[in-house]
Amino acid sequence: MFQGLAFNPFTLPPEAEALRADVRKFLADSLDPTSLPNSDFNAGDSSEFSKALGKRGWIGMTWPKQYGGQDKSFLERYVVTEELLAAGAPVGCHWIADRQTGPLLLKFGTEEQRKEFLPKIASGNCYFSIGMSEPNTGSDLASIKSMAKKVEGGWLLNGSKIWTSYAHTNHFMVALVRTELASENRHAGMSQVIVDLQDKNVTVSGIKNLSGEEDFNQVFFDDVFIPDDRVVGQPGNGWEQVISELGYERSGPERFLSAFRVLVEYSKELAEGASDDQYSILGRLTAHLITLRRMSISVAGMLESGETPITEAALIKDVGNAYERLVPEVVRLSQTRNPSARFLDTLSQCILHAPSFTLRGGTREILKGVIARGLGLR
Amino acid sequence: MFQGLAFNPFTLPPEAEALRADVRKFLADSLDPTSLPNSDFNAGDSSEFSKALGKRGWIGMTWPKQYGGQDKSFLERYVVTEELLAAGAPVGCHWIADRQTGPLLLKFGTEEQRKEFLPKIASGNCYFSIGMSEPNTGSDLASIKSMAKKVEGGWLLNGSKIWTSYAHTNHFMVALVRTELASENRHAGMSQVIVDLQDKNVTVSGIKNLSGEEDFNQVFFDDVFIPDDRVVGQPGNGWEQVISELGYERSGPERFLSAFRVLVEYSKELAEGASDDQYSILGRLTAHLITLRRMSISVAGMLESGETPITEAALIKDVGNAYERLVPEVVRLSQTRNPSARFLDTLSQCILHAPSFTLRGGTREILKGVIARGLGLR
Amino acid sequence: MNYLSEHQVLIQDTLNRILEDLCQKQTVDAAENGEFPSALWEALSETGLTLTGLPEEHGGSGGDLSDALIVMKGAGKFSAPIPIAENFLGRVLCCEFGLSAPKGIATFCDNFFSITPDGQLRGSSSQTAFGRWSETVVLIAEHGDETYLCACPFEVFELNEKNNMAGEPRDMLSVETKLTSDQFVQADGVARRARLLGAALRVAQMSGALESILEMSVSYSMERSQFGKPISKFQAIQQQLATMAGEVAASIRAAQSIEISKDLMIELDVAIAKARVGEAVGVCTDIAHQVHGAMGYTLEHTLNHRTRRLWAWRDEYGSEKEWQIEIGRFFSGNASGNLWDQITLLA
Amino acid sequence: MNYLSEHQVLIQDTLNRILEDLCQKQTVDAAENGEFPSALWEALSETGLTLTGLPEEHGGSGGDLSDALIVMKGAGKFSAPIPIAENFLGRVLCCEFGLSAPKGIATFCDNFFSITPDGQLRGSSSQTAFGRWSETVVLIAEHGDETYLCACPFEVFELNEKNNMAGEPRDMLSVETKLTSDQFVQADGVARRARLLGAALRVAQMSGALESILEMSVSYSMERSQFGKPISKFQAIQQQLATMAGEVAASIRAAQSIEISKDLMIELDVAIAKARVGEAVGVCTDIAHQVHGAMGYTLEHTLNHRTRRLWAWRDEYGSEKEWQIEIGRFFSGNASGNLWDQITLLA
Repeated sequence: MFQGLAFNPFTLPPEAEALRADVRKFLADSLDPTSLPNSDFNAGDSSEFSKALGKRGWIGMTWPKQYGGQDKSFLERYVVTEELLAAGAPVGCHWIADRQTGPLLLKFGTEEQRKEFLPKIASGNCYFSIGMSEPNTGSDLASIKSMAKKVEGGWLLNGSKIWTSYAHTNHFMVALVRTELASENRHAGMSQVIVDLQDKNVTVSGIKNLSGEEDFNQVFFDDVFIPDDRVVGQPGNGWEQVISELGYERSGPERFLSAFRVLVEYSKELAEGASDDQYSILGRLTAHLITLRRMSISVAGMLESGETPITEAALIKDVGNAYERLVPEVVRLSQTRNPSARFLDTLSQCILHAPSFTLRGGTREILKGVIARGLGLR
Repeated sequence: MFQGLAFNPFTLPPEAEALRADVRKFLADSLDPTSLPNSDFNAGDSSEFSKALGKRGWIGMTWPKQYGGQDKSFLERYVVTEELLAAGAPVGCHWIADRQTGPLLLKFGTEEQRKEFLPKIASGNCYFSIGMSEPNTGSDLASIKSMAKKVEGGWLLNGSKIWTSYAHTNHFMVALVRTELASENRHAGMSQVIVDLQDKNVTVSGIKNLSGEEDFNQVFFDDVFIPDDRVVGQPGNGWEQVISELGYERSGPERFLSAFRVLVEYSKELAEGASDDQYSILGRLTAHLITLRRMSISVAGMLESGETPITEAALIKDVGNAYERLVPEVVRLSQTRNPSARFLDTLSQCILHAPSFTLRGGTREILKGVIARGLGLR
Repeated sequence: MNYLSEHQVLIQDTLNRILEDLCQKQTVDAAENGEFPSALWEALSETGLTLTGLPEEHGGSGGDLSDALIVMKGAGKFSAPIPIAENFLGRVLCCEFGLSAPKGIATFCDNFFSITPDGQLRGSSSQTAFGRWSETVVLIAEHGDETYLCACPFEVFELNEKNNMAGEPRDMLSVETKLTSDQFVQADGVARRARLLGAALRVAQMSGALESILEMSVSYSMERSQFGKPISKFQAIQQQLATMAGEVAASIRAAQSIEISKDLMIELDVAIAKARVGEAVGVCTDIAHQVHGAMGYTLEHTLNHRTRRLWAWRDEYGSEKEWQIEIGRFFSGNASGNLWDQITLLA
Repeated sequence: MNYLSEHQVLIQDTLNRILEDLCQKQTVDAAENGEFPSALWEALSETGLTLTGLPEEHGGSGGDLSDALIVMKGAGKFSAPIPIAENFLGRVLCCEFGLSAPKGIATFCDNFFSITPDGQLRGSSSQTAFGRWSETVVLIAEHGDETYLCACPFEVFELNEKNNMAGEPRDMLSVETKLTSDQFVQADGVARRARLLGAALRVAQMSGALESILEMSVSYSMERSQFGKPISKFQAIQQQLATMAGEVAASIRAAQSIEISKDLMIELDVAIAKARVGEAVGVCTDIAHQVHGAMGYTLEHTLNHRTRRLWAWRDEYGSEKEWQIEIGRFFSGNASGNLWDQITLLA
């Protein structure tokens, strides 16, 4: 059998399951049940919520205690993450800092950077954006043009980044930039730098998405000074770090829960009795979801034991992505006689957000390419 | 707008519609209503039926009268073709001779060849196979290896052809063979020759398909003598002729009717009343079919007026093919409480034949490539 | 080969010229922000295109439904943010059921109101298309088993502004008023007729929008480079665009069938078209957005005007599923005939 | 990381060795032509693998359902043309409901017969799997509201040989006989139990077959050249195989859930697995055949043994649709709880 297709059964340990009740209680207390939750991780933000979560120790929970973490397992984090998403909690503020920046700094950052940022992230008070894509790069990151020139005590950054979620509300951005001109080796000469988004030479320009929310931006750098101590890791090592950072974007529940609230509202529509056809739709979509969750928990188990399930992660993303796009399309054709406004709103919001489900973590073509490599085809 | 997407409405002329009643009467008289008809054109053969059809003048009906034809229009032929397929008539014997060999000989054959073969084809007494693919060529026809060497008065043919439908019952094969060794120009040095399948140096070896029928074969040539007058057109001109022959494989009703008998039996299942879901399935599949038929009639109209709708033909094949594969998959999930044996048998047969729907006239990838070219992408 | 008459080609050309001029991205964006595109509407009015397909004796520009559908397809192709379809629908119903021509811009309201025989009208509608920009609201009201068509001045309604997912006005209108006798008429079968014509208009608009997103996707794929070549050169992108082209071609052809439909067949032709086009929307918008990447997910690219309308329109005047059910009932109920015979009766 | 026990790995290895030896293409072809693969069956019997998962006190090899499912998955992977699942199902039902162990090869018959309290049995079944090769037919018979499980010697039946679309025996068996009191027992709930276990066995077989057709498709794409390179190098082929890999991986994982299922959850786990795997079959067989081209459409390539069985098995013991309905009822009916709470109860 091929490498990467083995999602061996794995059960979340009791300490992880024990956490679940706590998270639910917290969510029941802090979420407004009349608001329209959205399980798409990118579609809601509340610094108040992030701070409350930080107070509970549920941001950066796998990090060492010395940096504000809780020394918890990936499996405990898994439970917290899926509970937040399933409830449609507004996780937008701290999401990237928790899932990407923190791990990046832990692995490549200086001790000073860790001490400076990690505790603030973990307490829910410091939010990061990612600056990777530029206009015209798309998935081809090696073609970026933003350039930081060495100056006394630091670097002078010029250029622009695009699709940076929440750059208008976040505090910092980790940007991948050129610190040397492009050479034959397309991947050489890039570095990751921490940009203060409040810097007066940084301009953040909102970009509205299909549902009219300005959740992502284009960010312009006009002679932005980056002190030497804000370079993450070694200058020139940016590509290696990014490759590894992409690895953090694993195969968590955010890969298949984006449309979950539609399923929740749909199941409520059927509560008073429904046709076999309607039951079969709910059953079909639930069977997919449960299977994806099981695959995802298998991967969490592999991660916890130090494995690097690259193909498995791509498989979950690919199957999960197809599933997330399937949900609203199947459900909309099964509307009940008197659908609730809440159901219809949830459905519309999901349809409007659906095109973004494929964007993050690589397009469909790129993901399938990763899987094809795992199958030995390339 | 792009070339090739314009399927302008076209209505079959009265003389074509007038023919319809005749064909239906003929079919009602000649088909056994208790047998299981199959609208897949490759799945039934009866020389008795083909002869009766020839007697009515419905084979080679667009050819000149001097060669046994009827000088009818493509639109009249369209009506006859669709009626035969929809009824699931056993057209396998004369199908290729009627649709491909006849037009080939009319265009490239010698006067002697036309006089020798066309009247016999039109009367339903002479059946042809096509010899194109060889083991390992697939869609890459330029890589064929069968070779005819010049000898006194003709050619000596060695090699093999595969996927030749009905070679075990047909009289002749038009084979694409090398008459010169392969050179830099991969398409040079090929010729089309007429092989007598009764020749003692020809061996026909049946290949069973998924439903166990031996409807195609591998044919071996072991020093088969081909007289000079059995070369179609100029020696060395084979590739050009084949390219043009592929053009004959247009976008007729055989591109979307292969699964039609499933729809017929399904509609009968619903005659006594059904659920909305079941009606919607019938309605969905019928809406697709009617739209495909309209597109196909548009193309027939273009052909009749001398246009060459290459992209349109590929589009119909691609959409039609997806449709033919959709039909059994959708219908099987909607089985009624007490499905008739006839319905279940029709469905099983369709599922077993479905993989072949994509094989003829180019694989999915090749077809989509033709469309992409029409869109200007390559 | 063009199946359109000379006159229809003229309609198409005039319309396209106006739309290219006056219905660029900023017009559509502005309309979504509440600004009625008066320059566009006036240009269309001056050339008579807002009244195409309505008889001259009823104040129209003449022509028939097929002429109107040509206008709708063009409007859909440009996401024209105007009540072009609703104005036609309100007017054609008044004409067919014997009310005089509505004053100013008309719209049609798809909900049911109640009315007394002496004209006391009450009720509310949840989503009246372009209600806020209309002068006359054409609506259907019931009294027991009787159905009435009413043409009411906009002023009598209480307005609560709402938008659909495409940002088009879909307003809540409430009313309690007394109509004058020339403002309503008993109209048997008007609900079914309105649904049928509404579906036909949406089909034409959707076929235009689908044609447009295919063109946009092909262009974008050729402009956008990745890994050193246009993404149009990747086989995976080519295959997806080819799939989309098939769905778009089928949709356009299905929509055209309404234009040439015979009276007896029009219910079936509309049903088939709404079902077929509605089904194509999901496949095509998915591929279009996939090809456009992040850019297509923003309001900065005009793709969103098309796709959001397609998502809204496919559910208006009957989703594909609802029409599929009607088609299925038609072809299975007629058990005496056989399926193929009935299919071949359709041109 | 392997979730199987040492003992289960041993089962798997022994099974694979026997199947690789004795279940090559010609064995499967010969079985389709009527020849019982006795060498294969005997080798499996000798190693106890035909009785895996059955308690020793009931003549079995010991172990539980999860051990049996490992055998089924392997058998499915090789299209083993033997009543391995049916023999297990007939035997386990006898064991659970209190009949003594059947003699010889058992099969289970999925239709309903009628019986009187004194053992007068009559009725017929339309498709008994491997009926012709069995010595004992285990079946369900009814008397009014009462349900009985019966184990009948094959000789009492009239046999009419039939095959399913995979060429597997699905025989018509008719009977009118008097059973002795040790041949039947009242068995409440046996029909539901049989359907559940039948579905579980088919899921395991299907997951093996799906794994196999993925392997075949990947290999074939690397061997087969076109236009001067292996077709595996074409992006369109890669993308399709990647899609298939996702469906296969999900199917395998869904099937494994039955192996580790807790008693309370097994109905739901089987339902989910049969629904998920059943749905994957259409996608995967379509891609596998597309990749294999004409060769895959013949009986010369062993692909057909897998795909035809998958098409037959997905409909046996409940299609995906039937199980989806049950899942949907479960998750919507339990309206007091909330959907997510219930989902997380499943390991």
